[in-house]
Amino acid sequence: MNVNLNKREPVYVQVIRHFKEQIATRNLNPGQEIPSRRELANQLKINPNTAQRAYKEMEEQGLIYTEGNSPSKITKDEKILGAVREELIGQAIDSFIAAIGPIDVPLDEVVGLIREKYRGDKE
Amino acid sequence: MIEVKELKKKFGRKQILNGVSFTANKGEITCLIGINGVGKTTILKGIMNLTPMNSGQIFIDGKNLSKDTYEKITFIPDAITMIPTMTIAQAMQFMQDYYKSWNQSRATELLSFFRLKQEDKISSLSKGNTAKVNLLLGLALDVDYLLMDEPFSGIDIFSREQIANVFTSHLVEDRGVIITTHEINDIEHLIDKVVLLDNGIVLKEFSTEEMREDEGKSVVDVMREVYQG
Amino acid sequence: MRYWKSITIIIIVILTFGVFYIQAAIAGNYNPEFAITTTSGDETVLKNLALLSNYQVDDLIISTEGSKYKEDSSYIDLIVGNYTNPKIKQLQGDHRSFMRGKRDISGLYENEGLLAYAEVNFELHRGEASDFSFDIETLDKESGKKTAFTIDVPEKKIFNYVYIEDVRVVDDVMKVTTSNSVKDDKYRTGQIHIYHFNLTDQKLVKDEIIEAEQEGMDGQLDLVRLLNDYEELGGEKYLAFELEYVEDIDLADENLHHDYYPEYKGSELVVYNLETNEQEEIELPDELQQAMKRIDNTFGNIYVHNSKLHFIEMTDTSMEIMVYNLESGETDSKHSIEIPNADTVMQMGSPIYKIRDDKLYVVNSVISRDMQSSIIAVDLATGDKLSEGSLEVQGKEKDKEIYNLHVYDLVIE
Amino acid sequence: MKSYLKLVNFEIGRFMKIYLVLIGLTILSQLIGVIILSKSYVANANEAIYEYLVPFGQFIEEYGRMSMMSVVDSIWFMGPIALCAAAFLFYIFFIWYRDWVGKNTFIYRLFMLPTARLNVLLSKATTIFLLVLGLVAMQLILLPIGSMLMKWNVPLDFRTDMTIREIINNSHYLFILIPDSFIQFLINYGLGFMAVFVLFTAILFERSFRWKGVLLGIVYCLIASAIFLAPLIYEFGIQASFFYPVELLIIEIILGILVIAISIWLSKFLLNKKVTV
Repeated sequence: MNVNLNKREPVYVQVIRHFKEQIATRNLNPGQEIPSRRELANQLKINPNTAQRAYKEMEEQGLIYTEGNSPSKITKDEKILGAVREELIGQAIDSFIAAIGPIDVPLDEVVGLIREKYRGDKE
Repeated sequence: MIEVKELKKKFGRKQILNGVSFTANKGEITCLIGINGVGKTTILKGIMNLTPMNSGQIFIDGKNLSKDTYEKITFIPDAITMIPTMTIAQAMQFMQDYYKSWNQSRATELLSFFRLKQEDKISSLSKGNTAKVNLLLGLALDVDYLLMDEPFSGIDIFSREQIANVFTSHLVEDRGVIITTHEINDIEHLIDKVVLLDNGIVLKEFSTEEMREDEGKSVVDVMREVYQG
Repeated sequence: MRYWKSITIIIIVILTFGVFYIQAAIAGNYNPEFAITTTSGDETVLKNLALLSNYQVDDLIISTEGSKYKEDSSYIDLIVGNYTNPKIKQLQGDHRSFMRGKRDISGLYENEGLLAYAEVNFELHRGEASDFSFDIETLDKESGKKTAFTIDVPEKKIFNYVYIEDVRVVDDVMKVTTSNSVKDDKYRTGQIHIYHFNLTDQKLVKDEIIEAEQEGMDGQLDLVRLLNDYEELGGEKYLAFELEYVEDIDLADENLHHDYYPEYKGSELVVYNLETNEQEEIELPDELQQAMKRIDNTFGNIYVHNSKLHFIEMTDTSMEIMVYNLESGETDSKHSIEIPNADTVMQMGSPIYKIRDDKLYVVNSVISRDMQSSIIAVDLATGDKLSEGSLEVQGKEKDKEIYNLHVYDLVIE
Repeated sequence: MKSYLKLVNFEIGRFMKIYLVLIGLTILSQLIGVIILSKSYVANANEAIYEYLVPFGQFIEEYGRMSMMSVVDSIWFMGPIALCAAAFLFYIFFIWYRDWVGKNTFIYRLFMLPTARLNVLLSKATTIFLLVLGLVAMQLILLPIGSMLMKWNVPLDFRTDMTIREIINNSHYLFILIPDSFIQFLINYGLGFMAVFVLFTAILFERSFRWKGVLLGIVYCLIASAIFLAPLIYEFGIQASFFYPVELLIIEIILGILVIAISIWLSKFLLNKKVTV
């Protein structure tokens, strides 16, 4: 797990985002165990308190759950998982549009280009 | 909680500390930042009663420092505080002799974590390894508070990484840590709280996450603002 | 055992010092034990004799009973000087408060009812003494009443020093004999003064100088000496002074070597009657004049006892005693006592004399093992040798080689 | 108490190497001295008697008999003792300053031990005291060995045998180290102990106030000496002769204890409130 953290955004926010990405890309599967907060802190070289905060936040959002004393796991709730996926797609498209917007390209051309690129990438 | 109130200290004619106050909580890593010679080490020494203050007060969990406090708080200076002719094993034996809070199993763990050989003489160790032994001797004490003076200065990159790992491990967890540094980059994500010092006073005291969240500023941003603005 | 080094050191220290000091305690003194033994004559005479002596570094007292080493001589004793005159010691025991700071036996006077002390006080400035004054204290032994007063020494500016030789009290008048050195006096070494203090009025009533009526001898007066026993604190009626004359020399003579010591010419005797306050020059018979001259050159002494002068002279084979009666002005008796090893006596150091109850006791000041008769007691009335004694080494050290024993005083109880 | 004992042991361990060297040097020098002096005396005697035909009696008269005194007064014997004395005088300072020197300042560790800092001082003083006594004890053991060596080397007629106590009592410096009476022993080493505590206090003054502390330390030494010597100065300087010897002894003992107590109290204050590592 390698993450480039930036220094101006709260670390816990960056950690959560990182988790969402992993979930959306299915690097983390529903029900999969996640590292303990200490392990996470160590892996990301962040303060354990921050890792703790990120986990707490994710638990509140229902991204992860904890049963008794066992390690936390990624939620199996398809609704939440779907929402995460949608959120990420939405965010990506938002930023894409924000970037392409000022160039003033017609939508058809854009869609065509996307289709071409997208297929090329997939092959 | 360590409370430092209105510390003042003069060396000769130079007023090193001119009313320094801050607090450091248990379970948090507090970082004293300032250029060299600003009195960071003096503050740590003051907390440990290793140098007398001209005025001010220091409370550790609400109490003044006494000989028993040394079982609750420890100081890891920037150079090792053991006799160079001792082996690491002898140094650990020395600690075990005098401290009830010495945790030998943790010491053994640290030994393998740092890949040190206990039969080695301290004087024969590299700079990085000496710093690790120094850290080991402090960390293996079951104390509530750890004071570290420039733990990263003058050490090779790999040792730095190893030492940084310590801060994210159970070795530091739940303890209150005060570290001093003049260079924040490596550890910016590790620390909870920053105390910026200059000219013998505290310029700013803030929580790093709050600063990022509320103002979107990194520690370096704040430093730039405070020192140059 | 991580502590073995420390424990070894502690054990070695405790054992070594323990053995050393326990052995010392058990063995007592390692020094030889001495005892006075009577080799001939009356055994009872030497019974009340005690020799204050010194063996190696230790002080001891030797009597016929054996010897007793002085234990626990501390630094303080060493600094203070471990010798305190036994008479002073006895007085310190009896009158602890009055005797505080009084260590000079010459300044003491004692009779049945009175203890008196005189001391000369001075300021010391750059090695020069000045501002002499008398401190006089008395103690009424019965009532315990103390008096004290201070009087300046008359003409104190002309003296280099004022030293007390003797103190007597007669009818409430204290007579303090001092030897004074006069500042500008080139030729004479000093004056002997007798100061009279009225103890009731606390006043100086008289200042006399002892001097010969005429400068009878050829030559210069070199020294005036009090012959009375300094340890004798009272009782004598007369003070006797010997005035010594030396060859008349011109001190201004530049050719004179500074080491030059003028030749002794002879002595005169002046006697001071403490009751009448008269001083009188004694015309000694020729024989005694000669004896006096010899005594000054050899070992010998002149003693004042019971208003008599005792001339004691050691020769190679004998001890000569001549007694001159001050009351009658005549030679009372002459005795010659044979001493087989008088030569040894001479070699080993000057003898110590003591006269008590008409008995003369003589002890060598340095005693070696080979010495046969180092202690002699003589009846002054008859001139008979009463007894002769020697020191014997006793106990387990008997056959060991011993060092010389130094006797520094003789006490007769 | 436990920490104090451990610290004593620790301090002794730290000095052990130099200590063993001192002991070794002393043993070697003194025993070699006995052999060399004995042999040269015998050689001298042989030469005189057999070559120059000096009669035995005359030889003894001229040269005297060989005894332990000529050994004890020689450089072979005094040298190592002087060396040890100098070493310990030096060590009184070194035992403190070496903990401050260099980058590896062990004094941090000592002062952060969870025990009263005074124990650090007391353990250092005890170490010096114990090691000095150890050396003197060794001297006591060496004397009979030296005597024995001399007996083996010098024929009976040419030597004067002395007991250990005779040797000691005839030698001025041995007599100070090993006095005759136990009370004197206590006084001597009490004085030594007092001096160590006064010097320690002076050192702590220096460690607390640096240059100003040097001055304070010297002033403290002078004051302590003045307190202790006051009665003696009064007694002999002003020629007052006021006190009886026994009184003087008692006063000096009380003053000695007082000086030690003041020194310890001051040291404690400096260690807790003023000292800088």
